[in-house]
Amino acid sequence: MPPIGGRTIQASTAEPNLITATPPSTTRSIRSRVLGRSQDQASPERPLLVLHDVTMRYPNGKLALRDVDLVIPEGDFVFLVGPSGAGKSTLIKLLIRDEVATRGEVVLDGQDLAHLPRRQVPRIRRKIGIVFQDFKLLPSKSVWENVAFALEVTGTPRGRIGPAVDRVLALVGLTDQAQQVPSQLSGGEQQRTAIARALVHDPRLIIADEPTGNLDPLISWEILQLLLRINELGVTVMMATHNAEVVTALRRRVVALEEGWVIRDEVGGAYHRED
Amino acid sequence: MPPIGGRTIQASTAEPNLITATPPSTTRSIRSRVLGRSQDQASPERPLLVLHDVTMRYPNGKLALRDVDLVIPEGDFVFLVGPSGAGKSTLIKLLIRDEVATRGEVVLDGQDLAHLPRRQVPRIRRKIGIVFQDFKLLPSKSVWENVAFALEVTGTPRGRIGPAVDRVLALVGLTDQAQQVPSQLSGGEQQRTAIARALVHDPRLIIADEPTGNLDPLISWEILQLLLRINELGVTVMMATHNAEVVTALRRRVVALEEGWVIRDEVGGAYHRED
Amino acid sequence: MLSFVLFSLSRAWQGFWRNAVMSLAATATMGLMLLMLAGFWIIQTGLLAGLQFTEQKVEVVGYLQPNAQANQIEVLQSRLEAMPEVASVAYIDRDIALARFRASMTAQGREDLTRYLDSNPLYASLEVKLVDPSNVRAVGDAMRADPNIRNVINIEDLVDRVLTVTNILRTAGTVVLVVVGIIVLFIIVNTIRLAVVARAEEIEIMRLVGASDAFIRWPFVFEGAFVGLLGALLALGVLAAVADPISGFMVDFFRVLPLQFGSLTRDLVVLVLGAGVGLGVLGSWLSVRTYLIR
Amino acid sequence: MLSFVLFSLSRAWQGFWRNAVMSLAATATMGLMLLMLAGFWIIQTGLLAGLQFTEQKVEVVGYLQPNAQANQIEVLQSRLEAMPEVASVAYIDRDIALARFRASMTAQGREDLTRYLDSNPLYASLEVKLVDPSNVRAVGDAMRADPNIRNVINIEDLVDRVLTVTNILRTAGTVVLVVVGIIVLFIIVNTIRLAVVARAEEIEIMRLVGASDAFIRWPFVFEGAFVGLLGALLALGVLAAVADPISGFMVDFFRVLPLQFGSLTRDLVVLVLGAGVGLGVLGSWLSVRTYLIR
Ligand SMILES: Nc1ncnc2c1ncn2[C@@H]1O[C@H](COP(=O)(O)OP(=O)(O)OP(=O)(O)O)[C@@H](O)[C@H]1O
Ligand SMILES: Nc1ncnc2c1ncn2[C@@H]1O[C@H](COP(=O)(O)OP(=O)(O)OP(=O)(O)O)[C@@H](O)[C@H]1O
Ligand SMILES: [Mg+2]
Ligand SMILES: [Mg+2]
Repeated sequence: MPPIGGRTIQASTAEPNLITATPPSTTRSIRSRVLGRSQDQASPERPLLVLHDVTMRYPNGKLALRDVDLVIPEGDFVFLVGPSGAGKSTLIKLLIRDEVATRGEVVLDGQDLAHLPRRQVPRIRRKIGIVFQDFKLLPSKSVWENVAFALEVTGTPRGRIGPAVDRVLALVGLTDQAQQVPSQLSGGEQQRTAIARALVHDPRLIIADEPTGNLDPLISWEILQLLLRINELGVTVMMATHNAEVVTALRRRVVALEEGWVIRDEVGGAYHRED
Repeated sequence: MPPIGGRTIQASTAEPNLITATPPSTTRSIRSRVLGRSQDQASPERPLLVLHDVTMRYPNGKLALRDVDLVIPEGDFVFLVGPSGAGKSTLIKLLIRDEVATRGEVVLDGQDLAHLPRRQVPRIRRKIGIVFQDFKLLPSKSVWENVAFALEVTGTPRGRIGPAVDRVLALVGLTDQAQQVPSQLSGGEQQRTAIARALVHDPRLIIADEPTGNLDPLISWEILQLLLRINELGVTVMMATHNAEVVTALRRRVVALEEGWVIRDEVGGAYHRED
Repeated sequence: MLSFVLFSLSRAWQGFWRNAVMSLAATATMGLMLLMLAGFWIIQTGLLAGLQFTEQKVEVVGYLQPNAQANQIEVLQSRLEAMPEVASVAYIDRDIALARFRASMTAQGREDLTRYLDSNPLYASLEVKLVDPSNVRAVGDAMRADPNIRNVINIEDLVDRVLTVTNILRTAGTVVLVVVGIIVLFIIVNTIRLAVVARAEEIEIMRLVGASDAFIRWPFVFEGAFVGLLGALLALGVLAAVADPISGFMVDFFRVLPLQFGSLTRDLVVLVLGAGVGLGVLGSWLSVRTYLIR
Repeated sequence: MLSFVLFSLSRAWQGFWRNAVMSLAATATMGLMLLMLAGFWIIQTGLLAGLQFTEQKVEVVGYLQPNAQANQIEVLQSRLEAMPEVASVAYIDRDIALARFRASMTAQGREDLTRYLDSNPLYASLEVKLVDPSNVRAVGDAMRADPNIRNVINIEDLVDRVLTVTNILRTAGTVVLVVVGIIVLFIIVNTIRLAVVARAEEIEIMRLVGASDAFIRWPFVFEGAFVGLLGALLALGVLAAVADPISGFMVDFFRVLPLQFGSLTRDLVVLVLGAGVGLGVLGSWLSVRTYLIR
């Protein structure tokens, strides 16, 4: 007989250790950030992210975003919802300057992304942890190396990379798959690798594009709980999702897009319009 | 003000035309198949798909499937569920002979896939419509060409390809994106392209691996309804999914995998174990 | 069948332009390698013609007996001309011989020794040009056997030495051409392989969707042929642009006028186009095969 | 800084082996092209040495007055030897001259005209070897100006013609070498570009994750250097294997013994390694750049 329930998810056991497992220096940085930020959060003068009148037209003429205005204070938790093709991923691409807005301003942490010199772009991206909708894993690197890569690019000393990667892989339940390359992973495992990579370098802002599309409900909830805990530490989280159940249950801020317009932006909203 | 509700889904309007829009010959073939099959379905002697004692061990030693026994009669509708990494995609890879089972028999439509000569493999695959979990779209071809490709490989005359592709693209709501290449599509649009390609050549068996992971609830339901209608015409459907709501609501046959074992196989089951 | 070919051709055309960077890089490589091949082929052809021209200058000289009669000489001359090894026979009488001797002494800046003599000490001779210099011995022996011939200049050794040098040159040219040819073949096949490797995923997807091997292979093969054809046209274009300087150079260098430029051009076009398209097809075939077999 | 270099090196090493098919194809191309370059460089070196050897044989011959005194001749000889254009001067007396003349007549199969004479009609001479054959005129004029010199063989025209031919050969060799070099450069850069194009997606992902340009570039550049290094070693290995036949061929063909094989080998190793690594680095740099700039 198959061993029913024999599968344990490392994430759940590792959960209480999230902070204590962090090396001292990192802990301090997180704490100080949380403390420092609580003032920022109180002062809406300096939000982490501001989009003003943003329009995005792709070269083929497609209008993916129209006159989008959005202000996200530091420490916020935002769900980005909307039907397929509404412009969620496009919005995210603008935030990491993968695309540049046709019109309007995108200001991240006080820097106008449209006028950011090319050489500054990597620095901005390292502040952010991004889960791409199509994962964007390096095909010739193992899970471990893919996650370690996000630390290497920030110039983290070699000695700190190992423990940090191991910890985050345990968190998403990929310890056993650490040496497999992406083509040897299941869809959900690839997605969890992408999530691990987005978390490992302790970013100030986490942007997750449909991070649970390939995950079963149980792991989805665990990932979400992880994001909520990280958010409680003061990290801003923005998550594009189609998971109505989760959005409606959590009652956080919901920004709804449709055909490129922001049609709804309410704190404590549900997945669907409620009126 | 943004045009709320201005988005119409072509699939819903095209719905009643599913059969009438089919060219006469195809219609006849479907009808005769449905008629012919109702006998097959009645006789469990010749099921469409039989897995007997199948074990799959990947070269790196990972046991992805263990002693799987499964019989799927023609015309069935099967949900394949299970946590991430349970072996769902591996099972599907065996059915299309993308991988060959380490041990055991996989018999599709009376043919033992392990002993199928290499030259026969394409013929088998053309009988099946597959939605891959990672879409597997041809990156240098447009949506239209990607879908047309599934017809071209079956040797469909040029004249019939155009209308068939247009029809199925309307069905999944991609008429406007027909000329875009995959890198210019949203995640959900890529997924719908994959679905369109799986349906267009009127296959006897549709295998969909997580076909709604990137789709919003509304389109997900429409795609599911489409699959149900196609199933009613006698086409066998097998669908791997994490969408608990859908599985539990529909009460079809559910095969649950965990760590490579089939831990549950019940007709009219829910996503989760109910006892 | 025809529709399949047309279909594959249009697919190949699309494939070529949709991977434009890669296709053009491969085409450039193809063009350059063909240019190189053509260049060495031209040099080799010129070299061969030059060597042949040199060899044609070999002649057998037989001095006639002072008492030989004019009609005897004529008989001998026509007998020699009838030999298959002989190209032509010229009669040089004693006066011409003396004049030539004096001219050659002057040209070399040497003293004219004949002016110390009272009479012409030289003999009349027959100069026999050969069809093939390696026949020098047969012709020499035939002349020696005739009683009207006083003696034959012994040039056999000299001819042997000349033949050794020309043969070494021929062999060296051929070796260089063959080595260059093999390298060109490898590089082209390799380049096309690189271009196909980059599209391995595409091939894999086609197979998963149920495309038969032929369906995948032929567009790639035609694409390889396109690359070869364009590369060949590129190489021929460059050659046409530098044709005048090249022919001037060849005339200067190998001192060969009789080189038929018409036939050289035709051969060259056939060589370059054939090699380009052939190698393109071969390269694609082999490269795609590795992905279809498994 | 050092740790970054080490890091990039280990990355490059990984990258090389993880894309083994592609890396090895590129390495093979690199090796073949370097082999070709080395081959032509060897031929060119041999050709130059051979031409120089030929040119060294040019000598100016001045016939002495029959009444010139031995000590006058010696003075003239040492004056000539003091000229910077002169390599060496040899004195040939009348007996040696006659012996040589007879020998050359015999060798050519011609009649020995001197046997009709009672006394030796030839003059003693000074044979002057030149440092550079283009100085023939200056040396000739210097000899003509001396009253002890009866006449100087007028070889200026001949030397001019020889120099024309050797210069054409030198130019032709250099042109071929340069053309081959340019083609090699293009092909190698092109091949590496193909290999990088295939990994464009990887570069894009690295950038999206926040890797700086240097972080992406250097592993690729080192990987290009690896490819170049391995290709160069491949080419040198092949050359070492065929070194003996080649040197035999060169001695046969260019009739050059004085070619220093030691320095040739050293130059060759430097050329092949330098070209391989240099072009590998250049190719990677340029190819990655196109993906980093945008
Ligand atoms: N590079 C591109 N060129 C042209 N059009 C594009 C490009 N990328 C996206 N689009 C179009 O822009 C629209 C918005 O795309 P986007 O990826 O932002 O949607 P999304 O909200 O993320 O959808 P999903 O939920 O399906 O991922 C889509 O209709 C898509 O076809
Ligand atoms: N090519 C491979 N080599 C080695 N291991 C593999 C390979 N492909 C899959 N696996 C492993 O086999 C297990 C089952 O993978 P599979 O893709 O079948 O899972 P799945 O049920 O589809 O999961 P998901 O819901 O996440 O897509 C996973 O643990 C995965 O790591
Ligand atoms: Mg998206
Ligand atoms: Mg899967």
